[in-house]
Amino acid sequence: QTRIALVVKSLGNGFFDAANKGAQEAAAELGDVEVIYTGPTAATAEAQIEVVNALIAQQVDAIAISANDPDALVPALQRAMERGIKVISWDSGVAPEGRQLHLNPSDIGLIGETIIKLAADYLPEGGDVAILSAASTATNQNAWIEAAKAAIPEKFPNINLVSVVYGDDDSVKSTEEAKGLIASYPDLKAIIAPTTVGVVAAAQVVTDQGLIGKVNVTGLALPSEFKQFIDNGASQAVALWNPIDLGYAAVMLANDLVEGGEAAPGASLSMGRMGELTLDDTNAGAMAPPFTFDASNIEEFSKIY
Amino acid sequence: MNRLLKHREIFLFLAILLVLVLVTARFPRFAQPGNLLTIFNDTSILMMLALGQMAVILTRSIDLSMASNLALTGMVVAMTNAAFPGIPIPLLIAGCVVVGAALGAFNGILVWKLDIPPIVVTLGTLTIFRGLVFVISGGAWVNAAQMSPDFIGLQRAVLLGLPLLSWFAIVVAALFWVLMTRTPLGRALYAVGVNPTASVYTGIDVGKTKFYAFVIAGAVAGLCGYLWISRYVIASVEVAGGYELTIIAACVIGGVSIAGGIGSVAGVLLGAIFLGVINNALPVINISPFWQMAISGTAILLAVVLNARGERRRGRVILKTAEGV
Amino acid sequence: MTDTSLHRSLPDRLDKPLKSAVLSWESLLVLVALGIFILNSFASPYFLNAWSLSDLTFNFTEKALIALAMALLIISGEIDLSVAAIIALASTMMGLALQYGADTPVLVAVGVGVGIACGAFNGFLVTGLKLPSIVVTIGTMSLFRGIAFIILGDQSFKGYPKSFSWFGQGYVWWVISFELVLFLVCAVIYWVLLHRTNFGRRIFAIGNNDVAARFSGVRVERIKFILFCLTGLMSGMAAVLLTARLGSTRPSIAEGFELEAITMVVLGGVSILGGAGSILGVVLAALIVGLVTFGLGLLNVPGIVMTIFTGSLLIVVIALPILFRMWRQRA
Amino acid sequence: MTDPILTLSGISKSFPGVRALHDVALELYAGEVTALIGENGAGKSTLVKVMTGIYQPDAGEISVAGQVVSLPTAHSASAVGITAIHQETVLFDELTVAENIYLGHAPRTLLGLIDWRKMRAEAQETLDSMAAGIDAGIKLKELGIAKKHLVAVARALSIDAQVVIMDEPTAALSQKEIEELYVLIDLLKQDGKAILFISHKFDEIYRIADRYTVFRDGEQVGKGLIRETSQSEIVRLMVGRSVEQIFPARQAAIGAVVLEARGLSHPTEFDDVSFAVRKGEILGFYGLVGAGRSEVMQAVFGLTPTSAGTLTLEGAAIAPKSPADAVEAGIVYVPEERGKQGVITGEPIFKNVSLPSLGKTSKSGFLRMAEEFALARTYTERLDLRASSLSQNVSTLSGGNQQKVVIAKWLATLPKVIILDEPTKGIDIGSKAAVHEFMGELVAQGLSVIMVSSELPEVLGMSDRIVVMREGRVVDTLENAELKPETLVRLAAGIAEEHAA
Ligand SMILES: Nc1ncnc2c1ncn2[C@@H]1O[C@H](COP(=O)(O)OP(=O)(O)OP(=O)(O)O)[C@@H](O)[C@H]1O
Ligand SMILES: Nc1ncnc2c1ncn2[C@@H]1O[C@H](COP(=O)(O)OP(=O)(O)OP(=O)(O)O)[C@@H](O)[C@H]1O
Ligand SMILES: [Mg+2]
Ligand SMILES: [Mg+2]
Repeated sequence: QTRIALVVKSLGNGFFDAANKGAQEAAAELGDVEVIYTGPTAATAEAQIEVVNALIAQQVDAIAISANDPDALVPALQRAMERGIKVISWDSGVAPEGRQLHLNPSDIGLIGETIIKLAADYLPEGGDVAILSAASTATNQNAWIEAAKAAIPEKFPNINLVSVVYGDDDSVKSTEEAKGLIASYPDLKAIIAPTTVGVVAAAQVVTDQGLIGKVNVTGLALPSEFKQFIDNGASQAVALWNPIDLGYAAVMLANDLVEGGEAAPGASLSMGRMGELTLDDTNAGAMAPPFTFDASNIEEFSKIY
Repeated sequence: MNRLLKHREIFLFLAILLVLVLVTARFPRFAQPGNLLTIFNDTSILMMLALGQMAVILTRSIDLSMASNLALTGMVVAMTNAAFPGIPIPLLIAGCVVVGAALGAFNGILVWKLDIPPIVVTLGTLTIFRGLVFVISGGAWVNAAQMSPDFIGLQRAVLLGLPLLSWFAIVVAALFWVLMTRTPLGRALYAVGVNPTASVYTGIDVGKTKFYAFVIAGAVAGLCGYLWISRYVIASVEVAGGYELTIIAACVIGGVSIAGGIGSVAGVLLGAIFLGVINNALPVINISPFWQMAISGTAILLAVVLNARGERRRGRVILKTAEGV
Repeated sequence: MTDTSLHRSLPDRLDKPLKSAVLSWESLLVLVALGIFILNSFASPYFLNAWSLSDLTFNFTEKALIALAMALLIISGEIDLSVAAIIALASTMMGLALQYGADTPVLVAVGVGVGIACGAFNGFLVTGLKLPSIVVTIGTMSLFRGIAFIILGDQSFKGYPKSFSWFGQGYVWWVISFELVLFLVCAVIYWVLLHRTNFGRRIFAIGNNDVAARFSGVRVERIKFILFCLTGLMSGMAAVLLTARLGSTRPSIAEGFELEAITMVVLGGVSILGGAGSILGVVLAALIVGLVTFGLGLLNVPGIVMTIFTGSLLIVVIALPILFRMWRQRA
Repeated sequence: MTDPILTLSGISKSFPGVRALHDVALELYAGEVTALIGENGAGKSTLVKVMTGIYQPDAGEISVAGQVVSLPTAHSASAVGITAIHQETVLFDELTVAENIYLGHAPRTLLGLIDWRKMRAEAQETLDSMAAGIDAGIKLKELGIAKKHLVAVARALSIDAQVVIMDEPTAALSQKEIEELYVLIDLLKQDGKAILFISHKFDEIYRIADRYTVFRDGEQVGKGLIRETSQSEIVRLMVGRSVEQIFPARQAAIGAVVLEARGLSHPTEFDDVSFAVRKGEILGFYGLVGAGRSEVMQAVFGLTPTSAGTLTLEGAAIAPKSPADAVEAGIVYVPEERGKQGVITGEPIFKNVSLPSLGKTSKSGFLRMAEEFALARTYTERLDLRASSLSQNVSTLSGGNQQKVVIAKWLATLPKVIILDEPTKGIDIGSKAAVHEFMGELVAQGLSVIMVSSELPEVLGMSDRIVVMREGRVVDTLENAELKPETLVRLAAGIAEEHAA
């Protein structure tokens, strides 16, 4: 039996619970695979290392991790690889030397452009926008923000990005940061939160302060958690990939490695029903383009994840 | 000057004013009444928690488990609301107070009956309560979509220009003021802290008084459990993680002596507001929020130094000629 | 109570040392540790494996190093809640030094030096200004970590040299890691210091009654100051190990370590009121905490549930002797 | 003759290792003052605590007005009309005077809340009726020890009680305040209250008491009417034998000045204190409680910083900044508060004794237990310490034996000057003699002794010279030859010569 550990940033996060659904689906499809769904309760690198150590001791066959810190986990994961465990990262990546491949949920450039577009679509005259991110160290968020910044001058010249703040994926901190943005930038037209925790906090602040219609909240959100804010108008539209697909693909890739697949630049590995993943020169690849939710489809998707 | 230092509430009030003035100088919108009310509202939960903590610290004890109690009670009430949206909110709030008080009573019993030092007891329950949040929730979050609109809306309802959350804080503060100054239990809390031996001679049961202090702190933490969850509309294991020290910091800044027996409701309220103002001011004046922690640390240290100055016994004076000094 | 029995020449002691050793707190802890060890080996087939046992030690060595010094501090009647923040600041300073091209020896010196400096700052506030240590260190806890945040903000330091990583990842021999060896060596040093030197004797005296100790010519302030510095030193060393193990520094590093270190100290039988405790107890407690967390980790029990076990263990282990005494008095 | 208001019978109370009370009986009568007399440690205060619900007796019963009562708490005692002024002032520094008086039985408003205004007014009224001259609104910590005692008295009076117990109420009061207290006691008598009065001072017992009860070693050994009993008879009951206190005859050769203090001053506690103690001399320090003697000694010992003045030890100027410095120089101090400052109660005898001498018993900083035991044995044997072993915890020793541990600890450091602050306070008569004898031996060996004492016979019996202090200043230094006790009392209290005559 193949044992694949799906290590998440923190337990209890709806996004990761959904990913676990997909992982179990993959396990069922593959047959002789057991998925160990685990992770720390607090999203810290130290706690995640303890989890990884325990997995190494159990001699699992593969570890698929969404990392809390791209660098801090490298030594522990390297040790895992030394003991013959296949290591991939997904969602939030690990530095290349700490994993065999990385599965991006979507194309970084595309996501960066999408989050700005979501705001720009509802700002025909342009205006001030701000970004409320997760932890300042979160690899994926940082990459998206860079991509977004790069896209603005060419494609959205009338959008003015005034600030980037960090809510650490903590609802209280995110709430405070969102309030700070609104207080500091009276002309703010949109808050872009490329994180499922931050986007809910920002939408709640906008709702509480009666700014619906004035400040549009957008970003990456789980439909089930975010539906009410589309409904009440605090947000026009948000985007996300399907976490179920992501968990599914991660397990499929890990299994492929266990069965002898080679991770190398240019190689293609199987993601089951999600198709093939082609690796770039850092051994990373993208799963699928992001998907936009708005009033027309949120109802339907909120029932799924 | 000595007089002034003695009335540390005034001192603290001036310090808060100073911060307000400084911030307003750079950012005029900050001191607008609307924003000040927002700060008050934002600080409400901290104020209530700090008052509860004060009751405990007065008796020479400490409650490190308040934030975990809050998280546990909050999760219980959020799950209850998610499962039975029909239960009226006031009933849920009453339930929170009872659950919180029960958790506090658990601390209290260990301190009272087994005489285990409060710091050990609450260090243990700090982790136990938070672990239980995970156990009852299975780690799952309860999010806005699962909570009923009333559950979320109650504290946001506006009465006489103030959100209900602020009113909660005002009512709790008033109750504490009456408790602390006008009831035998409140005075016993002070007496036990000032001189436990003398308390026994006065007919006060020291252990039992500490027990009540923990129950009070627990009840407040329970109430704040509901308020916190409905404010940030997410119930998770990590709710208010590490907040126990912020609560204690508010007390210390507010002039509560960690050695027991000294502290006032007004001081604690101001201590909490001081932290609230700083937290709100930093993002507004565009100081990186990364400065926030160091600033509140410095504020705590300054407060302790000033406190110690004020408390330091004016040595009993033997020399008659020195009496005027 | 034996005033009445007259002895012209007083014996050294009445009870046999062996008997009191058997009935001591430490033997209780040994039993608990053995019990958990056995439970673990039954619960998980992966437990009894040299590499597993070696990995296990990484779960507690850094905290336990701090716990050693913290034990002395608590025995003397003080406490330091800022240890985790000291790690953060020391680690940040090491990262900063790295930016300026420091090599491994300099990095270690910076980490340890910052630790001692922070400890000295705490010590000065407590002994020089006569402030209660619990509030002082709640304050410096925010201050130290706050400075780390100011310096690092949303950045992280990485790229530590390989030779530096050895401190947190290297093995001295086979499965015996450097961290473990360092901890064992420190444990022996602290044991000697506390139980076999004048310094240790004075720590106990201070913890029992610092007024009477001062009246007996003990330099209470100086000793407490040294103890704060020692705690800072150990935190600095822990910062070196942890930074080397993680290979990177973020300002949120080592969050919550202080409570875990204190839990080890209290579980080890050190009286939180001061005046009593032993290094052996602390070492055993560290081992117990490590065994519990690792054992549950092997069963993939989430970390938060483990804390229920450690929290309950703390209360139960403290409460049991008290309940036992109460029960015996009633009988 | 009327029936007693309060009757105790068969009361016993033991503490671990100490039988404090054994089968004692006591009756108190309305309108009469009963004096309770006994040596230190006879069990008087313990009895008071049993009567006020603070301790629970192991056996026996208490009846008030013929009804047997049980007193589980201090509240229940005041509920049945028993109130007490305890020996230690058990009050609250941080609370106001008014609240100190009314804590636990404060007047309430209609809503059941505390009525501060009424409380303050009533407290002020009580204080004024005692001519205390205290503002009920200030915090207690602003008062001196004597005024605090008056607050304790006011507290007892604020409870409407049938039985008022006073445990050494005059110990900390000045003569004027004592007179006022006597007036008050007379008023209480006229009100028909029963008063239990505990005192070691025979003059006041004979002045205000109607009856007496004598305790010895926790047992009641006699009672009767004061006017029918002579003082010597009571003393015989108290001690179990007739006592003329004998102080050891000494012939120590007094040598050159060892320690000299010149113009020691402190901003608030003492001013311009000068004295010198010579080799082989016992220098007595006399004064009323609170005269500042302890403060001066603690300054010499390096505990309190001085603002001016010099210390010279064997011709060399010293300036101890901490006790450690003083000990190094050869000055040691046996403090007044034995339990708090003298012994470390949580540790065994040998560790207490070796603590200041660790430098000598150890080898390059490492402990050598055998040396420690040897050192401890040498000095405890010299002092005839009664204990079962050197590892016995000091907390289990009696007060006198604890004092011996403290002295042993200091002798082991081979000091030049030893300061004894109230060395026999709270020590029974047998141990007292041993301590006195030992002081004689010390000076015979060439040590210099400074003895602070508030007990006249002790000061007169032991000292070569006597320094009298009042209100932080040295009033006079006298050769102890043919000194009359009255002279010392007059100097200490500041009473002019003519008045005393
Ligand atoms: N809490 C206690 N624990 C142990 N022993 C005690 C306690 N209280 C009193 N004792 C002992 O009981 C005995 C009687 O003490 P008590 O205080 O009643 O004496 P007393 O007659 O009031 O003496 P004094 O005249 O010095 O006030 C003493 O031997 C004392 O050491
Ligand atoms: N205001 C006060 N509050 C509390 N305790 C006091 C106060 N004044 C004096 N005392 C206590 O009364 C006792 C005697 O006071 P103090 O030591 O100042 O007088 P002294 O003359 O130095 O000493 P001695 O009793 O040896 O004559 C001490 O135990 C002291 O702590
Ligand atoms: Mg007495
Ligand atoms: Mg004195």
